Amino acid sequence: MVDTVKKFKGLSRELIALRIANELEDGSYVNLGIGIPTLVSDWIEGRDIVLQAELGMLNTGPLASREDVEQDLINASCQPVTELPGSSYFSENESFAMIRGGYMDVAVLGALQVSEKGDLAGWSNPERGLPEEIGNIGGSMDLAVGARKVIIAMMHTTNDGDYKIRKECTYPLTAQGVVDLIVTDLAVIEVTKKGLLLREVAPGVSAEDVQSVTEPELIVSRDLQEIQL
Amino acid sequence: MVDTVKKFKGLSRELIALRIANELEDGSYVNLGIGIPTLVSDWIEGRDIVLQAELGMLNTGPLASREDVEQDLINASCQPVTELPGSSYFSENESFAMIRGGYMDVAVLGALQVSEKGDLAGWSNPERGLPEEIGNIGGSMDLAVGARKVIIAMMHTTNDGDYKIRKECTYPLTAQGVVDLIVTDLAVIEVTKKGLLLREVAPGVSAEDVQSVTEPELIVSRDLQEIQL
Amino acid sequence: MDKVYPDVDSVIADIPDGASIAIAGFFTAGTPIPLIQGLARQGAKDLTLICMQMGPGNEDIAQLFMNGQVKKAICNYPFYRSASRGANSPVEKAVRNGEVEMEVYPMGTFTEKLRAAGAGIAAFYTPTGVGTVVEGGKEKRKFGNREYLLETALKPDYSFVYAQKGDRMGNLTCHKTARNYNPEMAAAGKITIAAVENLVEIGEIDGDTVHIPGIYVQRVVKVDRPNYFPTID
Amino acid sequence: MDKVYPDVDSVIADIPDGASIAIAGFFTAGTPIPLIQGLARQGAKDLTLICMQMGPGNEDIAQLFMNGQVKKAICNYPFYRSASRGANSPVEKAVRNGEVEMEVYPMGTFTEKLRAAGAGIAAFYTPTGVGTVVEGGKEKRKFGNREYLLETALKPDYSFVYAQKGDRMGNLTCHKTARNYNPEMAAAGKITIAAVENLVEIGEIDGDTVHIPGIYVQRVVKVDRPNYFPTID
Repeated sequence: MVDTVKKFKGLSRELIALRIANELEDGSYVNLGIGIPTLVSDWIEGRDIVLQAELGMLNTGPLASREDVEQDLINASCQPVTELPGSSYFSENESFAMIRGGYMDVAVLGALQVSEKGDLAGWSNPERGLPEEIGNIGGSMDLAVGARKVIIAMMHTTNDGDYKIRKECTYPLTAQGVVDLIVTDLAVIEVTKKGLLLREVAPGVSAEDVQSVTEPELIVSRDLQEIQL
Repeated sequence: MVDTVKKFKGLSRELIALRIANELEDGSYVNLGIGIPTLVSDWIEGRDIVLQAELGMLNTGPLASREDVEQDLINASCQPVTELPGSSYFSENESFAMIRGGYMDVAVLGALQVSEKGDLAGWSNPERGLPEEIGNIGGSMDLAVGARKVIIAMMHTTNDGDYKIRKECTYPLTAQGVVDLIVTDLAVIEVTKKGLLLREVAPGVSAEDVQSVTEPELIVSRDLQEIQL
Repeated sequence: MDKVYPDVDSVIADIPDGASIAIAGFFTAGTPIPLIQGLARQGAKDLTLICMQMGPGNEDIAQLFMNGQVKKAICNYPFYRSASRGANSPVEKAVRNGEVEMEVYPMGTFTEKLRAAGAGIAAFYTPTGVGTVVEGGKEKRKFGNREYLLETALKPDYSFVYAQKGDRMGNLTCHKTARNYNPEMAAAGKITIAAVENLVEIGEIDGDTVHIPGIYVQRVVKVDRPNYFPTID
Repeated sequence: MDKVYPDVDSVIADIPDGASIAIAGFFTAGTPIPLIQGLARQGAKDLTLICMQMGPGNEDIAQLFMNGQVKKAICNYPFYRSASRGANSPVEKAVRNGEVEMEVYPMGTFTEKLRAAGAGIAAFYTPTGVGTVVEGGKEKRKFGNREYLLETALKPDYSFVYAQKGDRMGNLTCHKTARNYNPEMAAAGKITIAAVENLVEIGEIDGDTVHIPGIYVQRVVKVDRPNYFPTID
């Protein structure tokens, strides 16, 4: 348990999204989950990256301005979006065939907790008090098991200062052992077979600072850098 | 074994097809197999019946005349066909989803043998001498298990005068217990739980004549009629 | 073939108490709202609703719960995102109070169960949900190095779908992201009812652009396009 | 994204000996003939071909057998209808002589195995083939009152597909019954190569009419439409 709330000042949600945008390779197909992941789209306009909207669209464009809103053109967060040259539409079933079939190069997802083994808990907060098997699963479980690479975008701790990066997840799992990279307001951490590798830290934040708000022991990279934006 | 070849003169292939066309209800979706079944299409022009071509088309029209041939518009027998108002195209996979999913009201199929239990053998003639699991299965197995009603169109005996309607099929099966109605050059026979019910005979052919070229014992309908064309 | 009914009330009149009904649409997009509203008027009870959402972005579904018409919900994203907003939602209340039974599936599994029903597939093995509460008592099996869950087909008595354009034979085309669940739910339903915004004559739709072949659609009704604005928070 | 290769030879240059290759097309319709002809020139050996037909209506496939390039064939309707014509066919001879291994599946099972591979489904239960030689050693299982066979996914190293129109990102549209196996084979292939009759710029294809989204297509090549006339007798 972390005893102080928000010990360190790190990146904004927008800059977490920017760091992730820099991680994406040109020519890749990417799905962005609800929350911080959605903000990644603001940083890739004009790049050679195709976004998927899981309800059945490839090459999703930027959010629609009020006068461009089409009821039949929304993203998975139910926001009105626009199309781009080369956009295509298909059924939800085809969309998840694509996701499970391994066609998403990267899924960027939010998380409530991530374990040092790469387990992801993101769909259900038990504090809401619903029966354990009931909640908004959405597309997260399929994306977590289907995407070639899973990047987590989240704040490093809860609003109460609790660990979100943990030895074991205590919340209901989305999937086991699927997370490849964790990008938070404080750090960029790679999930490796040997454990969590701390690769980058936010400006003004040390490796020790990050460790103090991370439950499992971090391996500090020999090439530890400040997060490059 | 029947010891004389072609004992009785019955209906032509075209009239077998006509009898089957009369069996089809308006408003139904129908798949026609290769051989005599294909001829049924000549008798339903203008009727409210939708034909499926199993490679991925609904509302298949008549065969194309030479000047109308389109390479991209063929039926399952690889014959150039035409389209009708309301024709639609889809993938082979969707086509068989439709077939297995129970959407074909009727499949009209050819057969090498049919048993009194409604077993169908139609895809492989062992006399060709290929390994038993190898041959042209085509769409027959899916159609046989998927269609709501299976009507067999065939000559009553082989060219050598052998039984085709048998106690047990001796050729490799297409499916078990699927046949509902058998229409041959000599008779219309319904497959019932109690056995084969002889409902209609060709002009000039008696129930005894039909029995003499049919291995299993036939139940003769109280309403036995001459085939109505 | 003419599958067109004169109005919403007649097209759903025979739906009995206890029926299972799949309702297409991703939150708002492609949802057959006039049919859901008709169902509220029609009054059938003890219904099993099979629908991705159960309220957020779709107040008309929530109304069916408030009317006490729903016995069971099979879904994917039933609640508002916000816990505080959810606490006041009739759907979430009904689930908390045990008045409604609810099954939740991952989105891909949910749609694949319907697809399997339409395609004559009894069951399938998916990697989604392994190691999670979704496992429940389901069979888990290894293929290659990976574990998969066995999920079975889900066949609704009725499916409600929405299309931008439909002809009298039931050939349908959908528009952009309003396609979503419509094709697979249309194929899954024993009786599929299509609400179409534009009813056209047979032959007006190019066969290469049909998204839902008419064979899957038993009834068609012309509706006015409902006006809605999305929100799921 | 620009997935266009300059010509057939370069688009298939890297296919190694021992590769499995799915080839779309129903006999003649929608078959990527220029890619098959290229494969004959390229010379890769010990190939596993996954294709509905193995000769009838498709002399170019038969040529691969005559070249000794084929180790195994996974198919549905491999032979001519006529036994006497078949007796003279190089494909049937190769099978009779045990020079080529062959697996034959019912048409729906054949395409569903490919669909499963593209859709991340490991295996599925189908009613087709129960009580026939197709059962082989497969698991048979009852769901409800009916028996089903377990069939597994089939993932090719390469898929060859054909489209009437394609853009540089690999979005494809097919024409009438030439669609057939193309969508599911495109999704199944680890590397999918599309031969397109009309190569267009990105944005020229209406997104609602795309039959094969570009995500499934890794390489695109412009070809001239081959001229063929169907016969399977």
